[in-house]
Amino acid sequence: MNDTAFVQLLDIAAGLVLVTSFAALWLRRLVAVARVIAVQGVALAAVAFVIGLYEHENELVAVSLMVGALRGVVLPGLILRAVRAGDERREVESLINVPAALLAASGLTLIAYAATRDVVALSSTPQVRALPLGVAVMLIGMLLIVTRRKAVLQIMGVLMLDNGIALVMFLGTSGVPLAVELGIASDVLLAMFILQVLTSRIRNKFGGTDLDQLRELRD
Amino acid sequence: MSATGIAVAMLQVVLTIAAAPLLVGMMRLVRARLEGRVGAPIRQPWRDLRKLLRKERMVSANTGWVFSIAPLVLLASAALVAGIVPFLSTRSALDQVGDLFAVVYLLLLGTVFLSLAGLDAGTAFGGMGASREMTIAAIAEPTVLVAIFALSVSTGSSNLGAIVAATLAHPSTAASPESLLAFAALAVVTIAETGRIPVDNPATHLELTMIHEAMILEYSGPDLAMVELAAHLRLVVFLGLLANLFVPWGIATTVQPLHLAAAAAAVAIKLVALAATIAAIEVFIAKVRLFRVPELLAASFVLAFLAVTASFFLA
Amino acid sequence: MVGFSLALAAVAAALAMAAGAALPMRARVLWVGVLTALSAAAGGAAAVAVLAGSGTFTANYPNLFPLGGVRLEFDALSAIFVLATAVVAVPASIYGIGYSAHGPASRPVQIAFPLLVWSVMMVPAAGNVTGLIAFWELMALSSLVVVLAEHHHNTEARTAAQWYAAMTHLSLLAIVLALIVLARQAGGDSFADIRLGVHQVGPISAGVVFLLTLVGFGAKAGVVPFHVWLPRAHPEAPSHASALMSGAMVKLGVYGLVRVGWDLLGGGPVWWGAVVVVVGLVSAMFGILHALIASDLKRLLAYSTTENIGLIFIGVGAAGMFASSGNRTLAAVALAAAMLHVVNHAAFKGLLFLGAGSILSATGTRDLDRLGGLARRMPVTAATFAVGSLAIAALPPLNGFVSEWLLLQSLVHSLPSSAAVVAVAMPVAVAVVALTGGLAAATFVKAFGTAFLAMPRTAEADQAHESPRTMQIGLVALSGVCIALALAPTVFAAPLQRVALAVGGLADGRPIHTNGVYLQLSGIQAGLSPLLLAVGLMVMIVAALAVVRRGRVRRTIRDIPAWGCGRTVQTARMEYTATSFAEPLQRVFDDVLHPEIDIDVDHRTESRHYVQAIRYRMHIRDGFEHRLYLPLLAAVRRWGDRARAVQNGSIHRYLAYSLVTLIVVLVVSR
Amino acid sequence: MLKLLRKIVRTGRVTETIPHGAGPQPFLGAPDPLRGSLQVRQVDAGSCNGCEAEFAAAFGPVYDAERFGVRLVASPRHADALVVTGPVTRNMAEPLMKAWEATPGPKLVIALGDCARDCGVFAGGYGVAGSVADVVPVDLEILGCPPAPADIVAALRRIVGS
Repeated sequence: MNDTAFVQLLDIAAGLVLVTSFAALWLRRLVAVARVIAVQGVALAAVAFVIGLYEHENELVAVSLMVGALRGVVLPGLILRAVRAGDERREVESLINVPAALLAASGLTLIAYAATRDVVALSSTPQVRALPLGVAVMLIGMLLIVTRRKAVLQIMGVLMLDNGIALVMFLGTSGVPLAVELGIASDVLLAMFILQVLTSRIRNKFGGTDLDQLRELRD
Repeated sequence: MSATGIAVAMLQVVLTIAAAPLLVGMMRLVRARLEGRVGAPIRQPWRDLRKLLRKERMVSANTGWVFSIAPLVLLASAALVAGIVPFLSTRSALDQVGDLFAVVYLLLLGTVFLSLAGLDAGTAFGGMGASREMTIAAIAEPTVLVAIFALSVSTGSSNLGAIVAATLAHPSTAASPESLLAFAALAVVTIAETGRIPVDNPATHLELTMIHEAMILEYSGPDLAMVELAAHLRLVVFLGLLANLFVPWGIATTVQPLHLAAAAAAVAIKLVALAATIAAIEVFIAKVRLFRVPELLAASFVLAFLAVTASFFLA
Repeated sequence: MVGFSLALAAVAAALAMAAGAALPMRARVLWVGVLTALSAAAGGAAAVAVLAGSGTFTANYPNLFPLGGVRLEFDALSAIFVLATAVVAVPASIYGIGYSAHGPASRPVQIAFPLLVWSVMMVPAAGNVTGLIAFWELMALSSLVVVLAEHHHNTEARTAAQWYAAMTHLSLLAIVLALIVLARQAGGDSFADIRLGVHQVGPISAGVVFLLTLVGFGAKAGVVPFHVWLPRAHPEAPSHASALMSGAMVKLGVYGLVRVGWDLLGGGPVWWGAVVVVVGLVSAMFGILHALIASDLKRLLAYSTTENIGLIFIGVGAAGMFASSGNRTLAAVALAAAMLHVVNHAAFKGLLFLGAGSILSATGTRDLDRLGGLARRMPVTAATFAVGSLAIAALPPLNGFVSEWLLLQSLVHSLPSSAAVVAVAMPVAVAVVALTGGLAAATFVKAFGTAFLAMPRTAEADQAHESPRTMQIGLVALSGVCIALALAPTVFAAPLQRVALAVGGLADGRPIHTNGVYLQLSGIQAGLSPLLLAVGLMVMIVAALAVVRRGRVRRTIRDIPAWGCGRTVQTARMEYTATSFAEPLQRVFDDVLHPEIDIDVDHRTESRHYVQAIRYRMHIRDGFEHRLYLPLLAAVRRWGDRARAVQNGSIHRYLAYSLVTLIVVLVVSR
Repeated sequence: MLKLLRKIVRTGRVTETIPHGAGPQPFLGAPDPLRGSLQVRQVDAGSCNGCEAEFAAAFGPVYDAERFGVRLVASPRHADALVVTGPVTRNMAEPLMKAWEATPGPKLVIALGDCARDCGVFAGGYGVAGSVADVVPVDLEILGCPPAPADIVAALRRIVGS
């Protein structure tokens, strides 16, 4: 793989991770959001795959395949099941309207770029130059968690946040050791299970996972 | 401004005008075939235009000079843009006359005149169409200009010829994130500005859902022919911009007749491919509610905005 | 030559004031108009001479005032603002002859108007702090008199004047403070001395002076949040005076900012420019959104002035940011864009205000929802207003497009190498400029379309008639200026270079190159030829006409009813109004505008299922006025009430106050 | 989306072909400009909607009138022909008249269905103003209650001449 092709592929894959996080804010149907997150997982795996191929690190290639399977298939699959299991309305309910959320996310992207400028200035590898994308994805994941009402969407936000962190790691360290990625993946998996169990409990008990109604639980 | 440059520009204008109704006919044909119909022949829009030129012109008592000159201004602005946009050659004489910003504002000039004509008709639907058209034009504007910003950051100029030349010189930039994002953003705007599904339905008969059609309800005969031709031209201009700004290969950098002919063939292939894709997609999706259109345009704005940030920071 | 012209301007203005004071009404209006136009034309001639390269003109009158003299320093930066003033003042004065005959012909207004024109021209000519403040105050007072012109039968004019007086004195206070600090620290009253001594001003004092300048001149320029006086004062002033105030007077805010911030102080860190850009962005967005929903034509124009000043501020601020981050060539382009927009805006906004005046005097209303169908009744006004609308919507081939193009070019070519704040600000700035451009087009389609097109909505609009000849001359002259500026912006290439050189702290080099037809920018590979664009459009129109005429059009049928979908009655009540035209966009920006909507449904007494009447009211307030100024005023009032306790009428207590004051003075001054 | 695509591929073309040599008998009253291009504005003057259903079917996939250059438009200003259905009711007489006046010449009026021709079963009803020909001049009649789509297409082909 020559340098130009590497830069292009890397930028496109990393860009896709960012664009999918915008798409997750834009879409209204829960199922569609879950699918977009799956695409994001695959794009993330593609980033690791491209870096692994370019730097001839077989371990990273292996990690990328695992990441693809886990974040592209398994976790979104779990979420999709959770969405389908719920008999509540399958539409996103948000605290702010869609254009406002999109503009806020653009603002977050700019902030991410401005904040990582000094780091980027230290090194000029294409990986590091794409680093702000990862930070932006993290911020947008948090935005998703903050502004959405359904617990399922919060789970998706957590996953997106985690995708962002993984992207930063892939780009910033040129390859995460297999053990670290395994550890994180199992953590996320565990968290997902717990959240899913919790949401299904809540749903069984109260018939919905609207967070505003969860406030009633505090006493 | 050389004589050959002027000749190239004139050639572009004439060819674009000749091709525009055919392209629209082709889109209708694609749609018909996907719906299981035979469909009208590709030259049908030309037949319709020829017939309209031979019909009576009706001018209602409410209207004034704006109603009469609006089709002329609309058509003239679209035709002028057809001369500026590099369809055949980067050596069009009009290339230095106006850049991409000028193109955008010239197209807006046509929109403004058509909206004024809609208001001048004095009917409820004319005003409604005008109001909606200006709403969409206004909120599409940031997307367009920010996308241009992204293009001119990576190429160093907002002149169409320069952008095309830069992409030809560095083919890899065509697949960079910024140009992909800018392409997506401009594609959404193209659909909004040319009144295609899901923003507007060009074949609707229900006045309450109309945008473009509502403004021209009052036009008849030759005036209607001009408005329709201008609408076809604008479609071609937008699609041609999309095609040649992002995939410029095949365009002539000289003014030799042979190269120009090859360029015409290349741009025709690109236009047909783009138009057929749009027509096919239209079969699959429904028109969105008018008040969801801002969401669509906000999304396209975000794409354009990401294109700029990408070109600033990844470059 | 420059000196002679300036003297002529002063003499003509004095004569005009004398005429306003002495002559009987008919003659008064005529002579005031003619002499004021002469005064403005003389000022314009001086400006043209300086811009053409006759060099800076200076003069000194050391003993004019007891404490300090007045110095005149007329350089290219002054000249471009004086030119903008002349562009709008000459036609406005002539227009005023016809306009005043049916309205503001009273002596105070006829004296104040020439004084206003002259003082607006003299503010940029001032060459020392005393002179600047003196002319500034003269301008403020004369414009206040003009705003009060119709206070006898109009209470709105009185509130407007109160707001205006308060804002203008806030502005004066900040300016005086800034200039005194500057003059004191730099050690001199004249601008030349300040430029020499400015290195003695520390960075913190410079920052404070700059911020005070921004507040003071920003209040005059009508940028957010100091814009509140504009939509009140402009509608109430006589229209030719609104044209002058909106076209020329508010620009002096820009002049002051550039003169003090980047000429006298010599520029500063990047944040100076960034603050100006942010103020400009907010003003542009806020102004155009409120213009979009306004249905009072002159209020709409006033808010649009806030928008345009915002665009000029974006240009100036961007120039400052570029200069501070080392790109002085690009700074010159941005400054050129801002300065060209100053002149362009003077032309088209003046034109639009004069057009609004014609509508007002012909129909007695400024409410767009009550107009309509004027194009047939007032053809000259309609045609000229159309030119103004297209120009202000930045559509080619008119002049607004040229300056907007320059502005966009300068913003777009801020290369990624520059500072982070530039890189973050520019995409936002381009987006806002684009959105304001689109919304401005919608706004002026609304304004022109609902006022002039289709059927009249009321009897007053139906009985409108074309205005007197002098008013038409003013309108035609200004639209001629718009077209000339559009077709030949190339003549500004050399003058704009002189302006750039005059602002030492901002820019150098030649922003625009030209070979007579094409505009080319230095350092930017981009070209534009407005002239050839216009020619191209004309060629295409003629060609289209020829083709269509050659087709066998059978005939044209005229004067038939419009197709109203078969409805039996088709009345003007069914037309879209200005309010309904703006409704979709207002809905898009609901989160910003916060409309208050009341719907009352009255049911019939017999059954709740039958509706008797539905009343719908929508009101959109100016957010800044509502949330910032009204609470502020309430607080001031509370403090005022409290302060009354101090003043209880007891002579002993007053004497005690004197004693306390004396003691304090003794202690402090020791 | 995939489902729809599969359906499109599987269905293919459903339009009935016109038997060879069955060219239309030209309608002599058709103005020359309308050869090959006919824009139609449909006016329901009080029909039971049976004719509308058949008229809509004529533009559906099976009969596909559009292949002969016929298109429905939204305004009589854009139209060459008015297709009027139903007996003309009192309330629709004036709108029909207005629609006819709003159509630029050369123009045709096509009365679609038996009711349009002679008011059909509604003849003499208290709300009926008369047949279409009583209000506007009719150039061509298509008979049937309701007429079959094939007949409608055949009549339209007589005007466009293909």
